[in-house]
Amino acid sequence: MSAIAMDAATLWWVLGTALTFLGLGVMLAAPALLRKLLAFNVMGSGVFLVLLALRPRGPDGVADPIAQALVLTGIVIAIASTALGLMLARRYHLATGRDSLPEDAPEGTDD
Amino acid sequence: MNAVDALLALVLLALAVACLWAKTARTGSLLFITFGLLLALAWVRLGAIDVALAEAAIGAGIAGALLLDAARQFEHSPAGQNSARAPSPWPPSLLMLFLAAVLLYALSTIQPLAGDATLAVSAALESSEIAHPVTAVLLVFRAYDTLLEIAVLLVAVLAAQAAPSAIRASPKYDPALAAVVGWMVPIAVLVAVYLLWAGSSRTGGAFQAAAVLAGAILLARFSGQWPDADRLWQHAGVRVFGLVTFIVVGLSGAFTAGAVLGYPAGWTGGLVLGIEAALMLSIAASLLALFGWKER
Amino acid sequence: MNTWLLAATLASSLFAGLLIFCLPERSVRLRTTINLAAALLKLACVAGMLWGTEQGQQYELRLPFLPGNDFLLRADTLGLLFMTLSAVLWLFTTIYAIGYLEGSPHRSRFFGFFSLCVTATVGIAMAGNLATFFLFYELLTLATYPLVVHRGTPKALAGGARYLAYTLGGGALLLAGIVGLQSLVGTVEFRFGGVAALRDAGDPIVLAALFALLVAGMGVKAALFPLHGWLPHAMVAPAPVSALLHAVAVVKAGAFGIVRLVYEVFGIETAQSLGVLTPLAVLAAFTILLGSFRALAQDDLKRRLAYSTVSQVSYIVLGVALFGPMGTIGGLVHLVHQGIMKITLFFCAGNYAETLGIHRVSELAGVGRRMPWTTAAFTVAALGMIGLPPMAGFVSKWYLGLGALEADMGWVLAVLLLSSLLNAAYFLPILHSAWFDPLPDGQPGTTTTAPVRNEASPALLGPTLAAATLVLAFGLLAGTAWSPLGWVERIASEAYSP
Amino acid sequence: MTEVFLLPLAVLLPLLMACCVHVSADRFARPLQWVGALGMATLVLALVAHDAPMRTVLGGWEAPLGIELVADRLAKTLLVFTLLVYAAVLLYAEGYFAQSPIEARRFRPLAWLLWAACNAAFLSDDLFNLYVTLELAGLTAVGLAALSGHPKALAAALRYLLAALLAANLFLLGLALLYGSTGVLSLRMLAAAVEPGTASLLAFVLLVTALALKTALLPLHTWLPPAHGGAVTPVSALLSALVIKVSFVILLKLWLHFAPVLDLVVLGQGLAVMGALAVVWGSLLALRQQRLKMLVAYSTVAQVGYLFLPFAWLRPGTPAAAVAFDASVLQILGHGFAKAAMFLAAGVLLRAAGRDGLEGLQGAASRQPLAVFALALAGISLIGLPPSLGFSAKWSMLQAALLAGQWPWVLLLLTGSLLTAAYVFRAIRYAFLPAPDVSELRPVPALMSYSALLLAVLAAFGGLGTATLAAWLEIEIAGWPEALP
Repeated sequence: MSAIAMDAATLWWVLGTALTFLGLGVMLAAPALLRKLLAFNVMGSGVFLVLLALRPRGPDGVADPIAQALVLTGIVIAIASTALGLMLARRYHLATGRDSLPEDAPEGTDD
Repeated sequence: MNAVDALLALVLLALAVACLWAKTARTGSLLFITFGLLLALAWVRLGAIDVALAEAAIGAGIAGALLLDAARQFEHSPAGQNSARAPSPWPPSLLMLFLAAVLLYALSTIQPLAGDATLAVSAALESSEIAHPVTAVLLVFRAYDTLLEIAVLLVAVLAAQAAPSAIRASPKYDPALAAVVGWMVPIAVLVAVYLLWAGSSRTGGAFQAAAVLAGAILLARFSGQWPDADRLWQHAGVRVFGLVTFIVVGLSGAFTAGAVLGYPAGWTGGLVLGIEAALMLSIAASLLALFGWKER
Repeated sequence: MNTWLLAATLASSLFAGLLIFCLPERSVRLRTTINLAAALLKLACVAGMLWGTEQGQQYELRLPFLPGNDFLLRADTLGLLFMTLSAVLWLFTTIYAIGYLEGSPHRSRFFGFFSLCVTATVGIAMAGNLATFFLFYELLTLATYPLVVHRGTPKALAGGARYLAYTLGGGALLLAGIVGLQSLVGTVEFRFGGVAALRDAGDPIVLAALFALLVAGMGVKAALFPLHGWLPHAMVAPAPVSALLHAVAVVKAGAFGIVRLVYEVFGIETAQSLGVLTPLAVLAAFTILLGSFRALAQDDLKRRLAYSTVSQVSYIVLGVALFGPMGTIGGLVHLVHQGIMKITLFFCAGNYAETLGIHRVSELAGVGRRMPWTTAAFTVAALGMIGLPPMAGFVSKWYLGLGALEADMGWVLAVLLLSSLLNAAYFLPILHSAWFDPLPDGQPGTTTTAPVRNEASPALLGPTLAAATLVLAFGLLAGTAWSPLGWVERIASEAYSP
Repeated sequence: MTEVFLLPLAVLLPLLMACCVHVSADRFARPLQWVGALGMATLVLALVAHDAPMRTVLGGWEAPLGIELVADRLAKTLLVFTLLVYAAVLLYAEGYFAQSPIEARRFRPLAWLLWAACNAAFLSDDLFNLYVTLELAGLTAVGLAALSGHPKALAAALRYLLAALLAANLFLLGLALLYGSTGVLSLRMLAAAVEPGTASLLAFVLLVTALALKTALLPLHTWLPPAHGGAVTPVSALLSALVIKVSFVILLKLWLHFAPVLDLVVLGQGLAVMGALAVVWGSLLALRQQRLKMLVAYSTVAQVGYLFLPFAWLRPGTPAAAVAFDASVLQILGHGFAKAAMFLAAGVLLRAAGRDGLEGLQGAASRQPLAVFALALAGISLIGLPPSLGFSAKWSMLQAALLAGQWPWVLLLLTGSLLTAAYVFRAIRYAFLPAPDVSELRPVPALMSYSALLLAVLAAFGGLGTATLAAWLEIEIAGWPEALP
């Protein structure tokens, strides 16, 4: 890795990219609802890292305040979404005993 | 580049993998909390102290608690219904690798400029009357975003109510826990108030304060102490109080400052503190609601 | 004042229809009053415009609709011809339908759509550009569907489905043609001589293809081969609906559209130079013969009449396709004459079905003695269809023949002759059997005693006789200025003097 | 003074209303709602009466620092559209929820929050703010979809939520790329600052993918039918008329801003091709449905396809662009009114019949004539027969295709119309069958049929105003891209 001239920001957006697509892949492939929600959060963290790491820091080493504000708002929205998702998943689990959605029925067939 | 940073990044990546491929939901949730805490460190390394605090309080704290709580319920699934198996890694991962490569290439072409907005923040910070730039952005420059974000939180609560979960057993009074809670809660409230007040000049703010406050109330609830106070938090009025205050103050800005969501000169600090205090109460109530309770 | 009459003509049936929808089933008298009042009002409006046009008035109503395409209503000579026909026949059919449907369910629904149907027909007559024409053309499809499926039987629904499939498909072709044409020459408003820009709008093959597309779109409603398949199946509808579909509304809308297309969109000269008229004539001739042959084989009276319609409507198209004023006159006058003759025939069929329960040709033996008036009307109309003087149908065929000679298409004469023979072959046996065959056994009045008279009720008979009288009158008085022929000659002179 | 107020109020008033109806008791909530709706009507009228384009700087902090609300004529049109849909749906909901006060209590605040989200999305000029409004609309929609609490509804809501979450992250990633390279978030500044290149193109593709997922463009549509078809009826109407339009309008706004800067020709053709496939596939699936609401829901998949066709012709500086823009707006309005009307009418018919199958419609033409009429009128607009809004949309699309010299689209548009006619009349023909048993009919408040009819009439006759609407919208697109702010 030392062969590549990498500054600190680059490291973080590379990590952000890795987390983003790690999360994305699991979100698409994993059947369990809880794992999907975990993956959404990991993906979100990755996106936030990219967002912040791309912005140049101020002279005092403090990150771009607007980017920080955006990430803060994003985190709150993510937690609201996660909480709602968990609530729905738990309710669904209570009603059906399932922890994942049924496999997609062939399209257009009525259930 | 810094070796510590590289190590931190590697650990984060490993944790993410471990968390996503964990055998049980409980392990996954615990690993996610660890991931969140270390991510907070990463935010510190990136110079984003505010984000770090929020990540620790919300990303790791609240999300972790919610996930653990849910994981406990899911462990009691009847056999055969569970899809605990980890995702099959191959077919999508090739696609993901490809997409990641595209993104990395695109990112490497970006020559970030100190954008207009960043410069504008430092230029306008003086006249915003808020010393801390992040708070200035959140509650002055882009207060509208924050207002809608609070609305999103309210939506989550209302939407979760649409699917009410009678999950939680009624708390029973536990004297041992009550003793601990008896002195922990006041401290937590103090911390919350401090975080709130600190927000205007340095890191802190309504959300972090509300997270602490909600934690204290949850503790109190588990101990069975102050059942009446607990019920107060479930009142719909508390939930919408922050948003209504925000809107009313925002609209009054049209008369006092000539712009909706503007503040009259000299009043910004006080009004922002007032809004944040109201928001803290509502956010705490909303977080509690999202944890669910037995419907009466 | 000038726009007011146009709007009133359209609104009379539109608002009548909407009002009738809101009426409860049992308020028969109010509904009848509204129906008749609206029909008379419309007739009066049309008469007013006829008179006004004679005085040199221009009637035009223009409202914004689509960008570049106004909602444009006009009362030109051609439109007035069709408008008058619709208004007169609507009055007849309304009276007839009131009598026919007495006591049957869902009459508010029926008369509501009935009125909408006439609104659409009059709209088609008045439309001053392609967009407005298309609007009413599709409205007609929609308004007639509930009438076709009115009985709610599986057969009715199947007929309705087929009707929709054909007409909506035709609408789609028409839309494609309209948009395609307008993308070449801009907004198309109807004007004798056609759109000037079209004459040098480029590739004649593209223009011919657009012409074909538009003719196909209209041809579905005009029941032009091979798009005629819906018509016999739509026979499941009640008799007044069949009368309306066949004589006035649907098939005529298609035929009228082709008239507009040839004379006022492309212009007869341009169409001639594009070489599209001869194929159109061949297609019409083929449809004429095919319809007649198929009609021969039908025992069901309404189906025989339906195939006869397929054949007769193509006379109009044939006349249009014959280059020259005589052909134009023959085609256009047949628009009126076929309407009045065919509505008489369907009224009669309805009378037979309603009064005696007769649906088949083979059951008509001796019916002339039991229902002499109805059978007399039937005879007049059938002889007209065959083309015997002095009926109206003779006038049409005469001018068509002249037109064929004028256009140098001698083979058309042979088609006309053959078709007339076929018409005779499927009508004359009916007439013979109705008047001269003995009544079948087991019916009252079979033997020596005088047959029991069992004529249709006055509400049914009145319109039937009135229509039959017109068949005679239009033939006898063809030479006068106010006859359909007189009016059509005026149109033809406009069409050939740009 | 009023100018400072009007635009923010279009968002803040429904938000306040949501809070108020949430805390107030049922007997106050109803009159309160009418006061609020009246207030919204006044507000929107005042906005439309204001002829000049409006721009409000929130907090007095201009972009790039702050957020600006912009009410151009597109936004004003959409505000009126939303108002009309809400007027009908709120009326309908009073009848619909009359027997189930608990559902009514859940419905009201979420409905108002959704109204705020729609208006916020139509007015916002800030990319991140658009993300927040998108989330606001998305989560509200999820909550509404789960309203009944039935396991099926929960499953549908979860599927919907997961799609929304995925879209949110993709949108944010695209935003991160754009903000990272330019440092601004205002759309008009972004369009000025962005440099064509891999990063900006990828960012745009990410944004478009996210929005296509939220608008349910094939093949990202699988979440839609269960959510729309399985929700309670007033919710189905709101979801299909408004929520998918929110993401689509954001996409349209982005397109108008970025098409002059980035080379989007291939992307536009790609979106249109996906749209074409959606038209065909969605219609075929609708044809196969046995339940009315699922039929209507699959019809949305097809109609969304039409929304994406104009991107093939929305190229700056071409004569087809203005017509294509009109087509998009007309399709938004036409589908919105028609689909809401269709769901509302379906709700009446299902409630009367007591079951969800198509055969439950038998005899409805004589028992519930108003609802059948509304269903038919809405169907006419979906098919695209004149003088409906759907017809005007299709007419504009046909024109745009020919102006752009791409005649094969004509074929698709006509095929789509015929397929639509097939599934619409497949439902309507049941209504003309004789009723099997009169005794099982349940009473339905007439108010519900009337509100369905209101929207259906708007859809079926709105096309008469096409020329007026096109003239009103002309300054937004004439001379595009130069004319953009």
